[in-house]
Amino acid sequence: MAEETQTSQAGAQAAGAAPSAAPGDSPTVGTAASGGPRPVKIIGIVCNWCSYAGADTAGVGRFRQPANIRLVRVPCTGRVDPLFALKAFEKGADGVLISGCHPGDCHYSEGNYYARRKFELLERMIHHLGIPKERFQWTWVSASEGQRWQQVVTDFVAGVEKLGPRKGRAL
Amino acid sequence: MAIKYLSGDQLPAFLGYVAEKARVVAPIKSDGVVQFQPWAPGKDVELDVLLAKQSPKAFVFLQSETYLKFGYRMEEPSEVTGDAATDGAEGGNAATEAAIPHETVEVEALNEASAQVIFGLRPCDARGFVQMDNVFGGYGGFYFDPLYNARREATTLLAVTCRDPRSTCFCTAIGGCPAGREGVDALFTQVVGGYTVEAFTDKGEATLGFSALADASDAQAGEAAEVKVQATTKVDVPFTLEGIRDNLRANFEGQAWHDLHMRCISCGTCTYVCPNCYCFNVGDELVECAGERYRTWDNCFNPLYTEETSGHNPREAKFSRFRNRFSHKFWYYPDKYDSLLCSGCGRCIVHCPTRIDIREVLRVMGSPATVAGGSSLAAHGTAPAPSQAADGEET
Amino acid sequence: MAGNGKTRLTSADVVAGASTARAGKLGGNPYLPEIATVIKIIEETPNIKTFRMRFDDPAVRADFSFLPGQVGQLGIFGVGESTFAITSRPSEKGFIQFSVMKAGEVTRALHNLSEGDKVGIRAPMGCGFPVDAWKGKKILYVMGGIGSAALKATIEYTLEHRADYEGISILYGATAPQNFTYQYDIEDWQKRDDIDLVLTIDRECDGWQCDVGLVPHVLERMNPDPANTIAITCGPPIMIKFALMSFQKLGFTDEQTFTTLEKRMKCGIGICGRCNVGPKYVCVDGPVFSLAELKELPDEL
Amino acid sequence: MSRQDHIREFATAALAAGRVDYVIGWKYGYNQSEVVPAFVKDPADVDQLVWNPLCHHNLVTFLKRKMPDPLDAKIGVCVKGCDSRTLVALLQEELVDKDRIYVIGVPCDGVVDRRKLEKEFADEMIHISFSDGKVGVTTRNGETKEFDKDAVLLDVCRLCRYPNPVYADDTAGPPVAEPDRKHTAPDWTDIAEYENLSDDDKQALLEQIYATCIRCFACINVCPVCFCWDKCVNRSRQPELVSQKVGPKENLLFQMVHMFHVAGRCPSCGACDRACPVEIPLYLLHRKMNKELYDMFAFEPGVKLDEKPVLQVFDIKDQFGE
Repeated sequence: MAEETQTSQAGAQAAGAAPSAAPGDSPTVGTAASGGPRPVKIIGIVCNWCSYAGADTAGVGRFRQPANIRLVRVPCTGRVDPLFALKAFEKGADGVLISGCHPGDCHYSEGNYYARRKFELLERMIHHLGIPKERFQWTWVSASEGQRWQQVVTDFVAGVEKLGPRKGRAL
Repeated sequence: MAIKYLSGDQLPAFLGYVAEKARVVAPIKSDGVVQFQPWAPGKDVELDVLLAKQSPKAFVFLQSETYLKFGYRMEEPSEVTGDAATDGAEGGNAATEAAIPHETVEVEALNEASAQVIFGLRPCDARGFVQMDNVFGGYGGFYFDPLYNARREATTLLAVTCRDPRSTCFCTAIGGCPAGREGVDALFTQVVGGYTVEAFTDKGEATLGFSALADASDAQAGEAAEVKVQATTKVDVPFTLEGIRDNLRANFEGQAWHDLHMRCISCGTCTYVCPNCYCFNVGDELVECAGERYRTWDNCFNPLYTEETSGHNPREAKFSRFRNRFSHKFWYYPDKYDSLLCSGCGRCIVHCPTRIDIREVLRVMGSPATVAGGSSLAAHGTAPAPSQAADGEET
Repeated sequence: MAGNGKTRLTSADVVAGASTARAGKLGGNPYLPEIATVIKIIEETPNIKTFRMRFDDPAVRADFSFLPGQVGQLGIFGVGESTFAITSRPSEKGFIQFSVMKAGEVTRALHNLSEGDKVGIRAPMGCGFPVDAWKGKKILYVMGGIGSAALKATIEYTLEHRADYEGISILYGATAPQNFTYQYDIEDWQKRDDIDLVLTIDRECDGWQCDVGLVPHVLERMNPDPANTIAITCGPPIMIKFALMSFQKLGFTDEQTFTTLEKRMKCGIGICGRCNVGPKYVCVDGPVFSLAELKELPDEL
Repeated sequence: MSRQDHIREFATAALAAGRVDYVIGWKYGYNQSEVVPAFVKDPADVDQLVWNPLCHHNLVTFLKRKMPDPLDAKIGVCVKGCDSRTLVALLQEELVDKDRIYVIGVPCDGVVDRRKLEKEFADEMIHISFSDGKVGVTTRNGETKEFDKDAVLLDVCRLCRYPNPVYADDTAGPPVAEPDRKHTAPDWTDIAEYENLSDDDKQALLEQIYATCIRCFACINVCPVCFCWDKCVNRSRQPELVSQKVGPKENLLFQMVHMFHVAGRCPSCGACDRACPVEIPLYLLHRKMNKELYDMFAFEPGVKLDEKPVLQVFDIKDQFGE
């Protein structure tokens, strides 16, 4: 029960993060200015120990990356409920990126081993709901891989931008 | 008012005529499922299937409805000064208040309703609205619900007589009839070649300006009368509701509730297909500085319906939620409004995932206290009544 | 009860855009809260705060009145509403006050409010205590923990009209000394000689001068005379249950004994359905019930 | 001795011996075209119990937490092949106390889809009978029609791989012929049509389907493996993950919560499809989920007692995400 509550609370953060990325929130790299389509909104769900730190490394290293992504920090990818990604889509995110420690490097030993099974199923189900594969990605980025983070985000955002903002449909 | 006649092939034209002034809602079949839907020219109205899956209540009492919109914004200090000045020293710290910009909220109440005509509902559906009118209508000193009533007043109900009631129909037991007039603005009755039409209210009359409506012949009027009689005799009344209120009260702690609820899965299907059930929930949503307050249907089978913040739940046990629905319809509501909260459509029987039969429940629990036993009641964790508690203290 | 009245309203009777606080019960939109500003926050105990609010609309502020024992819906736009007893004095104009224990979603958000913040209030709701019918009687308040909030307005009212009542006794229990609400009032009450005040805590503790013991036990030790007395109790459900038993033991009749109930509520106006105890809605038929009335109801508290 | 006789015999014995407080089986509802769950407490009432191709209810539902009355009842329960898999899924996670249940397994030849029959008539069906692979239907006004049973079976039954209960204390009669599971992969053709749609068409279809959902919770409450039905996150206000508002997006999210909750436990028994009062094709989601789980792990939920649901364990050698 207690565990369930915890799960839900961080979910609210994830949920809350999605709508906060409102149109015109901040200028974004690589998208059309006024008159064009609105910039895409992407939710990144990252684990505290690796990918969040990796994003930090990228920032400290001043690696240029698109600003369309809003990060939600979770303790571990094992804590990520598939609902977080679905909720983000429901609330209008154009893409969802999940990232954590490489297998074997989990701060809690095995969280990401559980997670990758969930994510694989999630990915397949999201596609089943008619959301193109390009809009959902999960990967591993370690704390030292600032450059890899830059690459992942840049590629992912480029993929989503190619599709443009989602039109309001089921989920 | 004279009985009119509408030939069957003129029905779409008639609906088209009505649709010029109002949205028309009618039972329409899609993917094999008949539901009330907004009608548009070209859509066939399905009247052969007796009852649409759900009653049309959702078009008056929306399943979810936003009724407040609000927005927060920062108020400039200068404005506060003016405002605070009029209050004098009452606030205590008007001066400090004035110096700091702070958040203020603006609230707008929404209440939209536009004219609509519901065609093809059955007299039991129409009666459901009458029973809900009591609850939402400020009746007998209760509060007046502006949302429901605005829409209700803008709605005209054109009912169709049930030619061929189902075995699950029991409207006559509740005091209704397959050609009932209660809540009906105009009644259509299927006869050879078309429909006879009778308006009972001004609202009903107002929809009948259609040029192809003729006066019904005596033969047509006679046929319609015969259809009504036939239909009424077809409705089985397998139980009596005499003294139902007292009997439910006497049987409140009856063991039979435990037997009857067993196959209930505590979903809300029966309440959501019901033309009478009206309970709702309220929720708030806020995105950044703007949000809304809305209400949605809720039902007494929802385990969280009565759960309090402390975790205490007066109806924690499934059987007590089950008992509440029937007690509400045949005891609690009648206590307040002198009428039953059921119109006998039988939808709850047909759509219940386990086909729980409200007639069986009424037969058992509505009969004089033959089944009061309550032996296993203590096992279900409700607090004993004060009188029993006093006994308990002595032992 | 209300079922036999034949008043039927239509939308034409409703004042557009007005709340019930502004337009009166039947003429207003009962779902539209009046906006109010928090003007004072008093920290009563570690998890109870009292909020004093001023309606933003001067007309509402001037006209607002309520009966002791009535409740109101206090809410934050974007979070939700909950029902609380009004704890200000009915005679005090210009503000309305609620005491809130931190427990769930809404109360947690309320506890995060600061002075100057905006809230929405729908009040008053429900029936108050029949204080007029009690004139000339002795009043005995038995309360525990946050239950004091539900009786606060009534205590204040009877103290204000002290001459109308033969006697006033208050038995107030809390788990520990720091958990008494309204400590500033308690000090006043202790000074007055026209109130019998008994304070009790559950377990002994250093520096505690008053009684020790659970409220129902202390009540039985007090052994109040039921003659010409009205007993009113409010507190945690378990305390109410045993206090009611004690009243019976002491010879109080069901008609002499009153309590005020709490239920999960949404609409607060007798429509949404969830706060029923049998045929009665706590929000409109209550929250005040005599024990005689309660015994008429099914046991679903 | 018919399977029905076996069921009655086992029920009588279990009740008489005090092994159970009640036995859950099937009985006729308000007419002979409907079968409903039966709760038999008295050996004298076992004659109510029936077994025929209308017995679609998955009775394992009534073993879920907060469903039994009294809560600690000892329960006898009849299970078909698919039902037994949901029971095994619950047992794998110890969500049902094995010592408190007595399981009567009923080998199953397939259950007819009453809704398919219903759509053949404008009138109401009041009697359905079975003989030699035929289904005879009589309506209230006396119309009769006969159907081939195979033509009106539930779609999930046509694709069934476990017609015999995988877990039972006693079995009602001899097992039915089983498909050769070792050599044939599961058949997922029922969702192929949907899967072949374009992304846009999928979204459009889902939007249309989920606009009709009324959030009655029948799918969740009837689901035997959705065991926290009474504290559902779909209803949680604190925090509010799923909006209480009703709309296609919200409703689809609502359903996805259900789906992911039962991933690895759901054997696609189809109870949710049958319970849905507005006939939403939920199989599009749960069958897909099972297809992908099979593809990923060659895993079929609820088959082996000593297995754990596949998302609750891991293998270091998993190849995902490389």
